[in-house]
Amino acid sequence: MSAAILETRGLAAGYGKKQIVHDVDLTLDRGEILLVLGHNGAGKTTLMRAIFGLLKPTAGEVTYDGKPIAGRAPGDNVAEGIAFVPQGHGIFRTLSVRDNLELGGFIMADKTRLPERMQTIFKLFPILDERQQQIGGTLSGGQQQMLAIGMALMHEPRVVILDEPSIGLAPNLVDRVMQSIAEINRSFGTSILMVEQNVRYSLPIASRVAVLKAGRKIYDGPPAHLQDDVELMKLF
Amino acid sequence: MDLFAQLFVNGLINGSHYALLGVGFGLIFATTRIVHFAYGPIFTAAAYAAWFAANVLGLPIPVAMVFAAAVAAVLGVITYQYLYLPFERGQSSSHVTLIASLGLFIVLENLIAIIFGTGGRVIDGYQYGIFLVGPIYFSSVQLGQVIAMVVLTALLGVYLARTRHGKAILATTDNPEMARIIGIDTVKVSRLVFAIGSALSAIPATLILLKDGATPSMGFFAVFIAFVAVIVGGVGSLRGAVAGGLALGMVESLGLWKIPTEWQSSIAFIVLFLVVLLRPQGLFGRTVS
Amino acid sequence: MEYILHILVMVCIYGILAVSFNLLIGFAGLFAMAQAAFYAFGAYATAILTLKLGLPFPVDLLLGVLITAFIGALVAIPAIRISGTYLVVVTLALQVIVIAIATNWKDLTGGTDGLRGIPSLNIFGYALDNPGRFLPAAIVALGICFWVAWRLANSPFGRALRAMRENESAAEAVGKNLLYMKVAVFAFSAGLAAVAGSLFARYLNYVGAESFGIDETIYMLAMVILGGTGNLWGSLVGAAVLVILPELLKFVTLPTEIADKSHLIIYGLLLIVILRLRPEGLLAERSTMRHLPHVDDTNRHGAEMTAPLPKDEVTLSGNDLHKRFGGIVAVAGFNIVLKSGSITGLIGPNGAGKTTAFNLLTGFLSLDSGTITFRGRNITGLKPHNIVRAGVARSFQDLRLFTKMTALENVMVALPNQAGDRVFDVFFRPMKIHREEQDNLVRARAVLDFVGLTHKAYETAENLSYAEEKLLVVGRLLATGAEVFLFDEPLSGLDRTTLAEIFPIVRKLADSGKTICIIEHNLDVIKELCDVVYFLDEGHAMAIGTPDQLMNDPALATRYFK
Amino acid sequence: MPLEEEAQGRKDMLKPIGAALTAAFFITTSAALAAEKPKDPDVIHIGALFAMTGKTSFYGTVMSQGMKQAIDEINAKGGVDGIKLEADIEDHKGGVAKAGVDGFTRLRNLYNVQAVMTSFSPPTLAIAPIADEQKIFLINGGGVSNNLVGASKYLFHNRSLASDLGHAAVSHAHDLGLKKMAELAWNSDAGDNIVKVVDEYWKKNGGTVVASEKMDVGASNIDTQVAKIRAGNPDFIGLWLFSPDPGLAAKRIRDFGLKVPLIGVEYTADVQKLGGAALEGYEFTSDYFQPSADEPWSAAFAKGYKERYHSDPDFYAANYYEGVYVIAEAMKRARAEGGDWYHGDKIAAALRANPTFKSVYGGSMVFQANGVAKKRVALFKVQNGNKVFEKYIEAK
Repeated sequence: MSAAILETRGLAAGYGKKQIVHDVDLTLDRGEILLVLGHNGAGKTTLMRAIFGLLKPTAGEVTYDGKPIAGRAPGDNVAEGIAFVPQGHGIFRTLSVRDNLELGGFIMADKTRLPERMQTIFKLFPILDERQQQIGGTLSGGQQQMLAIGMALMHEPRVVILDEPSIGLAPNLVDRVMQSIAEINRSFGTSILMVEQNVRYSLPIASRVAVLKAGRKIYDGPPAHLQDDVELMKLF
Repeated sequence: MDLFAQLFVNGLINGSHYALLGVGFGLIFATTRIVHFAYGPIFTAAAYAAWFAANVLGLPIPVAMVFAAAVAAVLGVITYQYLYLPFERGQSSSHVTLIASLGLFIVLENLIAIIFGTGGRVIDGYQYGIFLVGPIYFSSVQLGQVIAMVVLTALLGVYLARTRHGKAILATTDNPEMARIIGIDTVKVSRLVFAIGSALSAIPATLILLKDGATPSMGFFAVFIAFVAVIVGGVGSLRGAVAGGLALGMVESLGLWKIPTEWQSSIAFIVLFLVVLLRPQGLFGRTVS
Repeated sequence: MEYILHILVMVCIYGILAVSFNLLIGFAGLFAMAQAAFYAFGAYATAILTLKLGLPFPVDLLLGVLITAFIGALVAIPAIRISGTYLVVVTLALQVIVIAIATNWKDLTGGTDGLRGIPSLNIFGYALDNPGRFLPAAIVALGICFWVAWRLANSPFGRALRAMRENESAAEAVGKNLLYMKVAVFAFSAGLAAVAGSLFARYLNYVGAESFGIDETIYMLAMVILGGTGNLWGSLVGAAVLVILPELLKFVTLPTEIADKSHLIIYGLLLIVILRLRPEGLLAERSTMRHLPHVDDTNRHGAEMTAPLPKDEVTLSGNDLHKRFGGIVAVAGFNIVLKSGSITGLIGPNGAGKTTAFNLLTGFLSLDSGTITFRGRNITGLKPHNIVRAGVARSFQDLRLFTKMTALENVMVALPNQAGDRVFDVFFRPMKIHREEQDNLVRARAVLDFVGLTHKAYETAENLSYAEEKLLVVGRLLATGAEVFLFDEPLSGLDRTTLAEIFPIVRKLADSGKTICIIEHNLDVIKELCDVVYFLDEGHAMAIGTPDQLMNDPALATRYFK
Repeated sequence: MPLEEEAQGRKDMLKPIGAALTAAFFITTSAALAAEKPKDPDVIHIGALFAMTGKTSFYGTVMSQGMKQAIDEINAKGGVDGIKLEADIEDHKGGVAKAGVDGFTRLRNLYNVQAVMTSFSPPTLAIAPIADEQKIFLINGGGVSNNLVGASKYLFHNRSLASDLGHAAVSHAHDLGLKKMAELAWNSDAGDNIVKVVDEYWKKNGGTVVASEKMDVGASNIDTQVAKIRAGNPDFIGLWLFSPDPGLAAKRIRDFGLKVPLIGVEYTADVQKLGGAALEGYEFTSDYFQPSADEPWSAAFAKGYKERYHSDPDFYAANYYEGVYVIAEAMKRARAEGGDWYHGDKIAAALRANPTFKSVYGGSMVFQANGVAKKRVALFKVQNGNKVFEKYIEAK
C-alpha cells in the first residue's frame, strides 16, 4: 500500500468555457495535513470541488486508496470515508445542531453509533453540546464553522477536505479552528486536505504545503521551505 | 350570524383542501425548486384512478384512495425522472423547465380527456353523509377534507422530522449542495418528494371526486391554488403551506360574505397580491437570499 | 390564400407581443407574468374608445398605448421591491385580477359576451376588413414595434437594462436609476403589447375577456423562451413557430373525438422536445455591441481622461455614522475624512464594519444616524445612483461584474451622463446618441487601455481570468467619472505581478487629484500604497495614522497584527 | 341499422310536415325547372366550431356526435340531391374568439365551407362579421346569449335563447305564487343574459330577488353561494346554469337542507349523473322534447344515437343533429333555385323564403325574422331520475 491516500494527476476543471484549474498533481499522504495555499481566484475551491466530485473534472485523475474516483458522485466518496467541509456555512441553517450532526452521519450504516460519535464531537467542540437544540442559522460564525467540521467528522472519515475554514472568522477564532483541525488530525489520525488563504494561522499546523496560482501548482514542499522562499511568501 | 358561522365552516373546509394541495405541491417546490405545473393533471389523474378503482374494479373507497395515491406517485416519479431530471442535468434555466412543465400539463390533461371522455365522472351510488349542526351544514366528505389535512400534515411533519428519509428531504430543501456533500443522493430525494407530493395530491383529488365528481380539467385550479397557498404561506415551510391554504380558504369564504360571488376566483389572487407585496417571504417563510 | 394570410396576421400580432415581452424578460430580467393583461388593455381601449366614444384611428390606438404604458409603469412599482418567483406570482395575480375585472365590469366591457362591431381599420377609405388587406397593416405595425424594441434594446438604455438584469446593485453602483429603468421598460413593454391588442380588436372586430387569460401570457412566455431570451429576432421566430405549429398539426388527420386533443398533446410534446434540444432558445442572446464599429487602437492614453484636480481638499467625510442590524451594532460613531490626492486605507478584523461603512457612505444602506458630506454638500440619504453621480463611486468585494456583457460594455455602461440612458433621447435625439456612443466608445477604450484590458475588450466578462476581472472592476469604477473611489478589497487575490500593474494605476489616479479609499487586508499593500490608514474595529476607528504608525502601535498589534 | 326501420322512420318523419310545406316544395321545385342547371360542389363540407378541448370540451363531444350522426344518415339516403356531406370540425377551445376565427378561416379556405355550425358566444360573435362579409351561413344550436341575435344576417339559431328559457322559467314560478327568488347563475354570457331577463320580469311582477349569486363555469366549490342563498330564505331557487352544473348545484342545495323548489333551464344526462337524487322535483324549461312513440323522428334519432355512441343523446347532440338537417334542407331548396347556388347567402335566402323546418323534437319550428327558431318551450319535472313533460309555456 502506498503512502498516499488521496492523489490527483493532471487534474483540470472549470465552469463552462472557463478553465480554472490546470494540470494539478497533489498527493495527500496518510495521516498528514496537506495545506493548499492560494489567493482568491487561484482555483482552490474549484480544485477541491473537482476532487470531491461536486464538479466533474475536465481532465486528469483522482485516486483514493489507489482506486480511481474522478467524476464519481460525492455520495460514493462520503460512503468510502472522504468528508468535505465547504466554504462558508457548511451547515443546514434551518435545522437544529443535533439534526445537523445526525445528518452528518447520514451514510453511516450503523445508526446505533450515532450517539457515541456525537459525544466525540461534543468533546471536541463543547459549545455544540450546550447548543444542541439551537437552529443552525442562529449560531455565531465560529460556532457554525465548528458545527460544519463536526458534521464532516460524524461518519469517521479517513480524509477530510476543508475549504477555507478560516473565512469570515475573527482572528482569535481562526486560531481556535486551526487548533481543532490539528487535534482531529492528531487524535483520530484523519488525513486532512485543507485550502487556505490565511497563511499565518494555517501554516503552523501543516505537514506539507502546496501553492496554487492562477489554477496551477507552483510550489509543493514542506512549510519551512516556503517560509524561507521570500518571493513565494510575498504572494501572501 | 348563521351565515357567518356557515361561511366560517366553509372557509375551514375549503382551506383544508387548499392546504393539503399546497403541502404536496410545496414539498416538491421547496425541495427541488421546480414549479411543477404538471401537478395539476397528476391530481386529475389521481381522481380518475380513484374513480376507476371504485367504479370499475369495485374496490372500497379507502382502497381506491390508496390506489389513486400509488398511481399519482408513479406518475410523479416518472415526470421527474423523464422530464425534469434531463433538464436539470442539462443545467437549463428554471424558466425553460417551467415551460416544459406547462407542455406536460397540456399533454396530460388532453390525454386524460381522451382516455376517460370529457363528461364528469362520479362513483355510482355513492352518497356521503350529511351533518346539520344547528344552522351549520357539512358533509362527511368535507369532514374528511379537514381530517385528511390534519392527519396527513401531522404524519408528514413527523415523517420529515423523525425519519432518515424525512431528514434527507429537509436537508435537501435547506441546502441541496450541502446535502450532496454529506452523501445524500439528491436525485433520489427529488424522486422521493415527487412520489410523496404526488401521492398526497391523490387524497384531496379522491375527496373532490366523492364530493363533486371528476372532470379532465379539474387540475388547473388545483395547481394554481396550491401554488398560491405555498407562496402566501411561505416557501419551504410545512406550517406555511397549511397556514397559506387555510388563510386562502377563510378569506375567500368570509370575503364573499359581502363581496359579490362573481369575484370568487379572484379573491385568492388579491390576497396573494397583497401578501407578497407586504410580506414577500410569505406568512411563515424565511427570506431566501 | 386567405387562410395563410390570416395565420401571418396572427404571427405579426404575436410577434409584437413576444418582442414586447422579451424586453421585460430577456433584457431587463423582470419576470412579470401579466403581458396578456397589457394586451387586453390595448384591445379594450380600442374597443371602448371606438364603440362608446366614436374616436377615429389612430386616436384610439395612441390613447390605448398611453393608458397601457401608464399602467405598465404602475406595475413596475412592485417590481422595485420584489423579484424572482415573487414577482412572477404577484404579476400572475394581477393578470387574473385584470381579467376578472374585464369579465365582471359588464357595463364597460360587455362581460364574457365581449364587445362586438369594432370598426375595421380604414386607410383612406380603404377598409382593412379581410386578412389580405389587414396583413400589410399588421406587418407595418410589427415593423414599427420591432424597431422601437430594437432601438431600445440596442441603445445605451438597453445596455443599462442588461446590466440591471445581471446585477441590480452593481448597476446602481455605476449610477443607473433602477426605478426609472424599471418604470420605463415596463411602460414600453406594456405600450407595445397594447399595440398588438389594438390590432387584435381591429382585426377581429370583437373583444372578449377569454382572449386575454393567463394561458395567453403563458403562450407568449413560451414564444420568448423558445425563441431565446434577450434576442428580439428569436421572439419573432418563437412567435412564428408557436402560431404556425398548431395550425400544421391540424393537418394530422385523426378521428374527430380525439383529433384536437391529440393535436394539443403533440404540441406539448414538441414544445418539450424543442426545449430539450435547444434550452437556450432557437436564437441565443448575442452581444449588442457587435454593431458598434471597432475603434482604431491609436495611442489614446488614460492620462488624458482625467484633468488634474487640486489636492489635499476634503472631499468625502462621514460624521458620527451609526448602523445597527437588529441587535447587532455594525457601525458605531464612525468618523472618516477623505482628501483629494491621497489614498486612505481601511483595515481591521473581519466583522469590524469596513464594508458596512462603505455601504453607508455610498447609500446602499440607510444610516441610523450621522451625516455624510461630499465637498461641503450634504449627501446623506441620497440613493446610490445619485451618490455616484455626485462623485462617490464604490466597488464590491465580490466584483459583481455584468458577466454576460463584454468588458467594453461593462465599462461603457458605467460612463456618466449618458443621454442614451434616457428613453426620450433614445428616440428623439438619435444623432446625439450616435455621436455620444462614438465618444463613449473612445472613452471606454481609453479606460480599458488604462487598466490594460484593451485586448479583452470584446471578451465576455465571465470568460475573463480572475485578475482580469479585478482589473475590469477598477476600470468600471474609473468609468463612472467619480471623484472619490471606494475600493472594497480590489487587490486581494492578485499576485505580485498584477499588483505591480495596478499600484501605478491607483497611484496615478491619486496623483491626478482623485480621492481613494481602499479596504485591504494585505499589510504590504497598505504599507506601499496608503497615505493614511484607519484601523476599524467594533464599528468605529480605533486608530488613524500612517501605515508605519499603526503597525508599530503595540495595542493594535495584539488585536490584529499579533 | 335495419333498412326497413329506417325507411319507416323516413316516411314518418315526412308526415308531420304541413300542407304549406308541401306547397312550398312544389313551388320551389317548379321554379327550379325554369332556372339554369345548378352548379354543384363535389362534396358539401359542413363546418363546425365546437369546444373540442378545454374545460367545456364535453359540449364539443356531444355536439360533434349529433352532427356526425345526421351527416351519416343524410349521406346514407343519398346526401343533398346526391351530393355527399362531410363534417369538418374545428376547435374553438371552449369559446376563445381567436381560436374561432382561426378555425373559421381554415374552414372557408381549405374546404370552401358555405355553412358552419357554431357554438358559444365569443367565437360566434368574432366570426359574425367575417360571415357577413364572406356570406357564410351560420347556425347555432348551443349558445344562448341574446347578444347573438342579429350579430350576422346569416346567423340562425335552432335553440331558444336565454330570454325565452329564463322567461318561461320565472313565469312558471310566478304562476306557482312564489315571491322570493334566489338565483345561482353561471358567471358567463349565458348566465348573465338569463339573470338580466329574469330579474326584470320578476321585479316587474312583484317578486323580490333575495340572493343573486354567480359561480364560475365548472367550479367545484359553491358552498359559499349556497350558504348565501340559504341566508336569503327564498321561496324557490332559479338555477341559471348549464350542463353539468345544475346537478352539482342541486345536490349542494339539498345538502344544505334547503327544501324549496328548484327551477332551471337545463337538464342533461351529466346533470342527472352529478345531481342524482337531489334533482327529484327539479323543474326546468327547455325547448327539448321527450323522444317518444308519438314523435318518431325523435325516437329514431335517440335510438340511432344510442347505437352509435352507447349513451342517450343530449339536448345539445339533438340540436346539432337537427341543425345538419336544417342545413341540408335549406341547401336542397337553394339548389332547387338552380345556378350558382352553393353560397351561404343563397342558403340563408332559401331558409328565409320558407322558414319552416321539421324539428327533431317533434312538429316543426319556424325561424323568425331575427334568425331564432321559434320552438315551443316546455316545462319538465324530474321524477325518479327521469324528466317528465308537464306543459308548454307560452312566452308572455
